[in-house]
Amino acid sequence: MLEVRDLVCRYGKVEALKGISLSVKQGQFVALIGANGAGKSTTLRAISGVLSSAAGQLSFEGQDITRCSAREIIGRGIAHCPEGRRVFPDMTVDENLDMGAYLRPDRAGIEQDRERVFGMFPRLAERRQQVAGTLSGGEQQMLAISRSIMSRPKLMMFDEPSLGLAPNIVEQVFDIIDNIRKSGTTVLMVEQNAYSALEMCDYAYLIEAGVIVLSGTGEELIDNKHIRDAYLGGSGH
Amino acid sequence: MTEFLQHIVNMLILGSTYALLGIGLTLIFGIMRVVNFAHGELYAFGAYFVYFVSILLGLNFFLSILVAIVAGCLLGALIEVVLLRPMRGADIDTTMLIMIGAMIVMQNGEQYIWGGVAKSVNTPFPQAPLVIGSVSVSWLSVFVFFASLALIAASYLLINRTKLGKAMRATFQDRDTASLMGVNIQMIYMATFALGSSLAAAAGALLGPVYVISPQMGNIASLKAFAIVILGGLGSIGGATIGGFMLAFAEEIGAGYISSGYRDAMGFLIIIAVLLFKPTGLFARAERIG
Amino acid sequence: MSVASVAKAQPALSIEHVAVHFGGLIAISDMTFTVNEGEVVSLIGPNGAGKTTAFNIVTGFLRPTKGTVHYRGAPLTDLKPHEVASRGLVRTFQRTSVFQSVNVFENVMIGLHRRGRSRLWDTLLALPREKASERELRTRASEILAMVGIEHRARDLAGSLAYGDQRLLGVAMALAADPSMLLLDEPVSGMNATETARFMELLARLRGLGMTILLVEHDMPMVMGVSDRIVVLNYGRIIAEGPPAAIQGNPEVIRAYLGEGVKKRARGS
Amino acid sequence: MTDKKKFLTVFAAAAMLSASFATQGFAQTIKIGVNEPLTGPFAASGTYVVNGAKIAADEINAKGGVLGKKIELVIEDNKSNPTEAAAVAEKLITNDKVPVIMGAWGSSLTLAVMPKLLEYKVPMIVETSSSGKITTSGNPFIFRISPPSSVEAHAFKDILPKLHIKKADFLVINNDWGRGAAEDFGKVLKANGVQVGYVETMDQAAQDMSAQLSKMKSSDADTIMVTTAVEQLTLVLKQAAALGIKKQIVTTGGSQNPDQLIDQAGAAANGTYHLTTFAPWFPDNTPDPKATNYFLGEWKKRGFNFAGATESFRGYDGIRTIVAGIEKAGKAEPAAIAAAMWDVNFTGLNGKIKFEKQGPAGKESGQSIPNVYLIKIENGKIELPKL
Amino acid sequence: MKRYLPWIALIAAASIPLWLHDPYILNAFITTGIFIIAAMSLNLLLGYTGQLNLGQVAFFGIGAYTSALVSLGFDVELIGGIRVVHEPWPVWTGLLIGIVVSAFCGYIVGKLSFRVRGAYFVIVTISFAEVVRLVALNWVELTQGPLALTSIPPVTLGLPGLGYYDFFSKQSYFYLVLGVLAISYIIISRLVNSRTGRAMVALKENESLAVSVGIDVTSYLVLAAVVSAGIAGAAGGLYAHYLKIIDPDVFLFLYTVTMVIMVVTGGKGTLAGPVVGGLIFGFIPVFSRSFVGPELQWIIYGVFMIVIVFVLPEGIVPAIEKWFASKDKSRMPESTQAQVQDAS
Repeated sequence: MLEVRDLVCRYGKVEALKGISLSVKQGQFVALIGANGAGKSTTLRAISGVLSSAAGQLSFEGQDITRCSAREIIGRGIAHCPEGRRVFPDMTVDENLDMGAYLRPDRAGIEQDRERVFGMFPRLAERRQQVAGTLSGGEQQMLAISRSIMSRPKLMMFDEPSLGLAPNIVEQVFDIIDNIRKSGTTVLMVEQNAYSALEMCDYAYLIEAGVIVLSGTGEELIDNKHIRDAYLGGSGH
Repeated sequence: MTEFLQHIVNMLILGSTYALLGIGLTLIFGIMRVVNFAHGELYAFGAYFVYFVSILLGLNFFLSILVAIVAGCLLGALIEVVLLRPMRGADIDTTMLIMIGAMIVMQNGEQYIWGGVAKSVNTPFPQAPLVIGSVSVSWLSVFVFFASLALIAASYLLINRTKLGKAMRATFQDRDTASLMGVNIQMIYMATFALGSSLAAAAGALLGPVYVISPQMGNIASLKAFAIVILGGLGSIGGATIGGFMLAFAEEIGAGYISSGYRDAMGFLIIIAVLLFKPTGLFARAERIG
Repeated sequence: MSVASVAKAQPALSIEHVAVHFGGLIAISDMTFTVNEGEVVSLIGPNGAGKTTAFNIVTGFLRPTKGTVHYRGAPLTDLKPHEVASRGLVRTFQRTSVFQSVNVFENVMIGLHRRGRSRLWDTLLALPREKASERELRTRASEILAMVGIEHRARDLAGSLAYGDQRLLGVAMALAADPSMLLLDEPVSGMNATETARFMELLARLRGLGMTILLVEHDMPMVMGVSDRIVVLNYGRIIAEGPPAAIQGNPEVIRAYLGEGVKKRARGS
Repeated sequence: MTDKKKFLTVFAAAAMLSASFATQGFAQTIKIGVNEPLTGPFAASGTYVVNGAKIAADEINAKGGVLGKKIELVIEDNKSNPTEAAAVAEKLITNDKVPVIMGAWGSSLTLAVMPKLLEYKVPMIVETSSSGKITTSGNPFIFRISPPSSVEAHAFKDILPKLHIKKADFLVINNDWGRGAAEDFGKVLKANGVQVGYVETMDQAAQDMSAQLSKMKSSDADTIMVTTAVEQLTLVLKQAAALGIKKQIVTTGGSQNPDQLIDQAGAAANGTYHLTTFAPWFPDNTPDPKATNYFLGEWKKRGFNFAGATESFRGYDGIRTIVAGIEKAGKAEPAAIAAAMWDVNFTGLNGKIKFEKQGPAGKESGQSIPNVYLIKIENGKIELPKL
Repeated sequence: MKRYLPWIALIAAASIPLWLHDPYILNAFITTGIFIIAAMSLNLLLGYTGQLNLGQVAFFGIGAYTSALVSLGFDVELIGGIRVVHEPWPVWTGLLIGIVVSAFCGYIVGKLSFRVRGAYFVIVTISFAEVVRLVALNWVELTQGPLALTSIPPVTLGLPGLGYYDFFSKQSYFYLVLGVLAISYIIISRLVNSRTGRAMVALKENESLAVSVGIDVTSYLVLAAVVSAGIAGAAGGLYAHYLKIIDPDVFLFLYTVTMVIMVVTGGKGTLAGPVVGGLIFGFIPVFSRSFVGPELQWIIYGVFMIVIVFVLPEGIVPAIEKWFASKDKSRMPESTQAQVQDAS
């Protein structure tokens, strides 16, 4: 479904991605794990078109999307739920959801999805008219996820959904993502909480300093010592 | 007491038009970070356009106001595309300088086309004022007051209720995430500048007939608009509305009870005081970190 | 470097019961730790744990909601950032820690600000004191550049430097400000292996000079390699403290970093 | 690149348009400098004055010019800015070598030019400004044909009893003209037993005067004396009407342009009195009906609106005064013209133009005392009230 | 080579009155020179500390009024019936006091307004200038308000008993302006090439980083404001004594705009920028006057300004420097090379 080949990205002088290749198949849950600053978020930003890549190819459903704008990419069905939630703080919950459905013309469908989302997150339904900036961290994360759902994506990308959330909320968030995937949406998730991610995913890539160093199914990677070293620095480095 | 009531009525009418001027500027600054020195020229443009359409072409007065607003919108879009889009990402004083250049060109263009002699627009309103008790006000001013309120309400609804308005607010709050939602940021910039310009043109179209229309009218409008925006806090429509009424109040009271020579100083003194004690304006939330 | 060789184990920086709230958000709930004279301490923890907030508290960029910070016995809590710097605590920043459009040499000259002796009149009238002071500063600047090993790039714009060199320049500037204690915020992020190795060498040299160092860093091998002691933060509180070896094996730390299996996986690893 | 092209086109267009502005010079002419605001806040009035000056120049040239030569106006824009006014004077005198200047409209503009006149010893006819300082500061190259407020106020003394004023408030433009008028008229009023109430000012650019007017609405004065230019006066009258003020309004200054008032203020102008120095509505009552009719005819022929005539006559008279001076001098040289100005004596559109000495002895400036009329606007028409 | 450029320019400028006998052009040089000084003062704030002061004209006007009033004398009654009478003093003391008063106002404004940054700072400064203009307009007893201060004496140098030299002729005034311009240039160049200047550049580039190495940001901003206001005051004094009349129009926003145009088109943050920009925009009106009508002169002015900003957004001087640098293949300005050589 999504094919990334030899992706190179730069921030000014710094080469953040040094040629990343990965693929996500229809219906799959793929995790991208690695320590801070390894280039996980950059990969997602490049895919969603917020960041332009210096080299490499991106294709989605067989079509080349390397030079597409963010607007075109979301239009093709890739939603990006950004790191740090990034809800619109001065807009209400409802309005944030409206923004998620920004490119959709079908009013009826939007309302249907809104109800679906409120079904999934009753807490948000209660706070429909509250401005997002006043929600708690967990509620904001749920709003951010809901907002992505509102675009009816074929592929949803999550960037560090557990970041800054209390452990019990993290668990809830992972459950939600698991449900989204079970409902048929393909998922690509970036996560530093490696064990949780590996446990949930079908396939995972370990990224280190802008390079994919390891890949395999979640089961395969979960016991790999290299993972721990990548995070905590081990003797083998 | 009579005098005070009259001052209050004057303040409401003046304030409504000030608010209209301020809203346009605050939108442009808030979303685009452009210090728009040409704002007053769009105000003058609106006034001249009403003169042109209603007097020279002989169209209906109310219709010509609508035409002027649309023309202001188009001119704003044009300015954005030609002058601001190529300089996207330039620092704030560079774009400001461009707008100063546009101001000089537009103001002298007006004089070139229309000459320096002030123009006036006759309106279908009766000349005799509306008198309620001891308070007296012209019918035209009453119309301007309600038209301004309607436009303020309309822009409020546009920003808060429509898809475009939501996209504008989203862009203002978090540009990157807005583009992740599929918002076309370039288009939002153009729409913002066009909307701000059409509000300025609307203010000019409404006030031109109240006052007289001259090439210089934009200068004072720009200055007042800046004052209003600062009072209300940059980027806040509600703030600009209240700021407009506050400035009008300060001027009325200043001229009525303190000294007419310092009338215009009142607004600026309030601004200095506001900024020193509450640097983000009276009604803006503190800008978020990151 | 004007670092007095003070007997170890004497606390230089002590942070006591510091809490930071941003509105309703609790960035740091209750943090207490000390850094001794001449020690290299690393502050680690997952993203959002509150490390940079802690740095900002110490260096005066933020005021703590509760608690106190002392350096060499004097309270820092109410000082402005430049005043903290003149007490000898100098920090670097995560991302841009150099003046991009100024050349490398001038960057260090800016860093040397505190050591200049000339007054306004000296400058305006070009008095001998101005010249002497400037000459002295230039000599210093060259020495510092040589010390961090980027003297060959002195004439280049800081913004044109490779990332690793920019980080070195950031440290050079901090050193120029005459610190007795350095606070380095992710100094090797974005560096490649060779650059990191070079940086570790530099740290070792500074340490040899008796400099006290507090480090925030994600590069674990580097942290493990240079630290005397490691303090681990998670959710705004300290979850572990100790020498590198102990930290590496600490189950609490591993959980903080790698998370734990929600369903299938047993506790620990 | 496309931008560059676009701007080049604009430049080309600008150059072409400029042709219409260029003054055509020929060798055997006498140059007269004209230093007026053609852009900026005073552009409207400055342009009127220049148009009047052109009529005079064409009339004189049609009759064969002066001293056997045609006259040529060198018109420069002082941008309503004192620095520019001084620079323009410098340019006219040193570059264009004009022996005499007309200018510079407002008082601050004129005051800025005056040191240059002293420096180069070139005379200037002052056609508009009213500040007392202009003729009293000891500049012997100044000859003014417009009346300062004191002259006007003095003339007003005779009209005063007929207006039955008991107490008057003043609303004046906050510049030398307005403040001068408030002071001079205030003195005359007080000397004649009329009380003076509020003296309120309005900023030159102000468009909303309702605050000041609301204050006057509740005062016990029966008359409001207003001094300002026509644009602002229109606003004052409209806003006074809107506030329901039914007091007697008398305007001073002579440049209110009553026709524009009637046109733009409408019914709000009814019943107002205006002190003016030129009465084109009653050409037969003017001092020189023939000249008035010629001037008005030319003005109309050139397609200018009648309303402007009350301003442009000053330019017309200014140039005629200069030419009279040149004729008396017998040569187009600054010193000779300056000396000959004292001998000028002819009838202008608003009365006798003959200079009286004002200012410190030995370096007096010239001041001509024009007629002052009181007119009234009634039912959208201008009347000479029978008082 | 580049080191001697300012001196070459100064000598060239000094030769102007020797071969240029057109008083009008000389007059244009004098007024342009005065505005260049004012623009240089603005550049110190805008170019080196990054703070855009759109009320710079306030200091210009305060300098002009103070200098004029000191040399003309005044007699005012303050609130509470305190009467202040001042007898005329020699003009050069007026100029000096004008500089001091302007600088002091710069201190007050700096202390208060540097609490806000960016667009807010811009508006506070505009407001300040407007308030000062309205005071000048309405405090008639002191300033004569709109009636203007007239008969301002020309600048004279000297002491009682020792004789005077007065700068009455255009040539001598040209040299006076050139002298003040050169002194201002030297003051600014010494300042920006010193420890103080490095501190200013540091806080413009990255304020947090600057404070982290111990630079007290506010005090350097205030210092820059004081020096800048003082220089603007000097320009204002020169203006008053040259024009010999000032009225509240000296506070026109247009003058600040003129300064900003000169600085930004010339190249902010460069010593030569305001000089180059000032010469261009001081002389555009002089040249366009001869072939274009009044409104079109302004339109050309505005269009030219936009074109410069579009084509050379960093300004003319940086563009020229870059062009030379790319020819020389050496990327650094010579002054810094010299420093590095000195150091090693």
